Amino acid sequence: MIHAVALGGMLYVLWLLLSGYWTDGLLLSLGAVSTVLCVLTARRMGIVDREGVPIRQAIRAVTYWPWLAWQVILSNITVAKIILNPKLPISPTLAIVPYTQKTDLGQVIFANSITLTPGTISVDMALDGILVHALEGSGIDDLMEGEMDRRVTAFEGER
Amino acid sequence: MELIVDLISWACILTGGTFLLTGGIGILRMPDFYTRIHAASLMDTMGAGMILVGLIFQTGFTLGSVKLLLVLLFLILTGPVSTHALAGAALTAGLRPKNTDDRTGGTFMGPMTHVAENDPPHPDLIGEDHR
Amino acid sequence: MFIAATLAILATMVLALVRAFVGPSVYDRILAVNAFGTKTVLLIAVLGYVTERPDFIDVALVYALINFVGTIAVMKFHKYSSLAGPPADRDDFADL
Amino acid sequence: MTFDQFIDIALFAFLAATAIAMLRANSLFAAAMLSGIFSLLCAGLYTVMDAVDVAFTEAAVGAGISTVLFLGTLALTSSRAKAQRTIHWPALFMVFVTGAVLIWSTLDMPLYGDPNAPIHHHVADRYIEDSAEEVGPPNIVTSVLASYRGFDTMGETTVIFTAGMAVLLLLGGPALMAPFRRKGEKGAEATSEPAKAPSKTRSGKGDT
Repeated sequence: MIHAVALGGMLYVLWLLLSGYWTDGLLLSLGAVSTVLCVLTARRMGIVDREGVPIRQAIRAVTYWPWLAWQVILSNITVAKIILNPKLPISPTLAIVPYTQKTDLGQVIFANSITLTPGTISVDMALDGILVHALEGSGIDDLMEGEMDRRVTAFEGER
Repeated sequence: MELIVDLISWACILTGGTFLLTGGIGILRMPDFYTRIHAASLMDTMGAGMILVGLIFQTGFTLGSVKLLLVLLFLILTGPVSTHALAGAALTAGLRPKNTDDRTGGTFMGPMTHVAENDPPHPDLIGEDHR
Repeated sequence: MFIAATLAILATMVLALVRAFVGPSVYDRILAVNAFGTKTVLLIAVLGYVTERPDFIDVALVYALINFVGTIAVMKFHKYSSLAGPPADRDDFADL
Repeated sequence: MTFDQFIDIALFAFLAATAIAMLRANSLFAAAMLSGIFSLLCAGLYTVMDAVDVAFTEAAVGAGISTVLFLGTLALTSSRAKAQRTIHWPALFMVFVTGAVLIWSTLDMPLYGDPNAPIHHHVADRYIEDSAEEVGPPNIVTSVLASYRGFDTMGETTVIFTAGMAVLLLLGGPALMAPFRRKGEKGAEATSEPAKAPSKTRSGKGDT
């Protein structure tokens, strides 16, 4: 229930921001009706749960996203240097990076964080880890150290 | 004050443009598909992100900047998903990374068993350089 | 300044187009089309400022979503050789 | 030459280059992907010309659905073009004549964006001046669509609803698509399976 309320509130705020009409009562109520319709549809589809509406993670994102953004900027500069280097010093590497997240949601966040950071992409899920293709071997080494994994597990917040 | 905001937004837009161009060059220079993806993600994260952040600074606190922020959010949330889908589909279809240091023990670099057994990939799925 | 950004986006569009023309594999082309879609979103957003009509952002917003759905549909097609999704007896494809 | 014109010219040049590349491509998959780029370029051009609604449609239908439909067609047929290098002269002649007639007919049209063109004074004046009192909503387009052209909109909504259903069918999973599969293909017997069954399983068992 709390997930449905959170989803509805989020959708209504989105509606307000996109429409820009804050005063007209008729339009506001019509927006509310469409929000409720969307939430009902989502409930019927069975996606209003801890995975579909991650409330806890939304709060924790305040600390995780800035760190991720900084990582993205750092690795962007690294990859840009490689591309602009006339010798193109790449050493593509394929490896399986283990994860410690318990839930599907946490694993998806980890895999997407890997992909979002240039220089490493998650290609597939294997039994014991995420198959990662990296532009350089050092990218894999950084992932293997496990800092991103630890932070995502903390972000996931499941025990 | 206005000058400072202008300067910040110009710096952001210029950085974004530079990263876009770098990513574009990378897409052309990289030797195989899997390395090209890395260059493309350069454009999607820093390129698009910096340009949109610069535009947000130009707009100030209005509904317009909220919408720009939403564009940025959609791009950042959907970009990795389509990149992952692309790479995963290429590997499943049998496109092999070239000159790659394989630390998986060869499980992913050999012929794909279920593809070979169930339906052989279409020649066009693999591409002219792998035939 | 916006003009510089527009020029950068147009130049990147040319580079992505070249990659789409030469291929060689189908995935390179899909990558190029996806990148091209992102560039279109950016171009529309920036053009709104060049022509001083920032309401173009709504268009950019919708494009960002359409581009994603298009890419995922194409990928789904390539991965399963049909648009229907994974056959019910093949669990190992269920991760897309 | 203003910067707007420069953008127009650049986009049209990309468009022409894409069209030529599409003609020369032997691999039909490549041509399908290029047609996606073609549609995106068209949509960009429409946006530059302020035809935002047309641009929406072009992006959704041209770049999205029709690329997928092309690919679906290619899955059922061959994906290589037959090597055909001879030129069909009567066809080429007809294309040139048609193009010439179309270009000739544009000479009579009012200039692009001319505020005095007849099209801008047929009913548009009344929409702009009176719609706030006659209908109510702050957005003129909404009044036109929902009231002045209500029946037209009803038909359009039907079309869009149908398109939405089609997208659901395409993306909806094996059970929904089972009746449309070719005979003998795996999964054709999965009609009674609920659609979300495969997505609930744990991923990534098969690749090792």
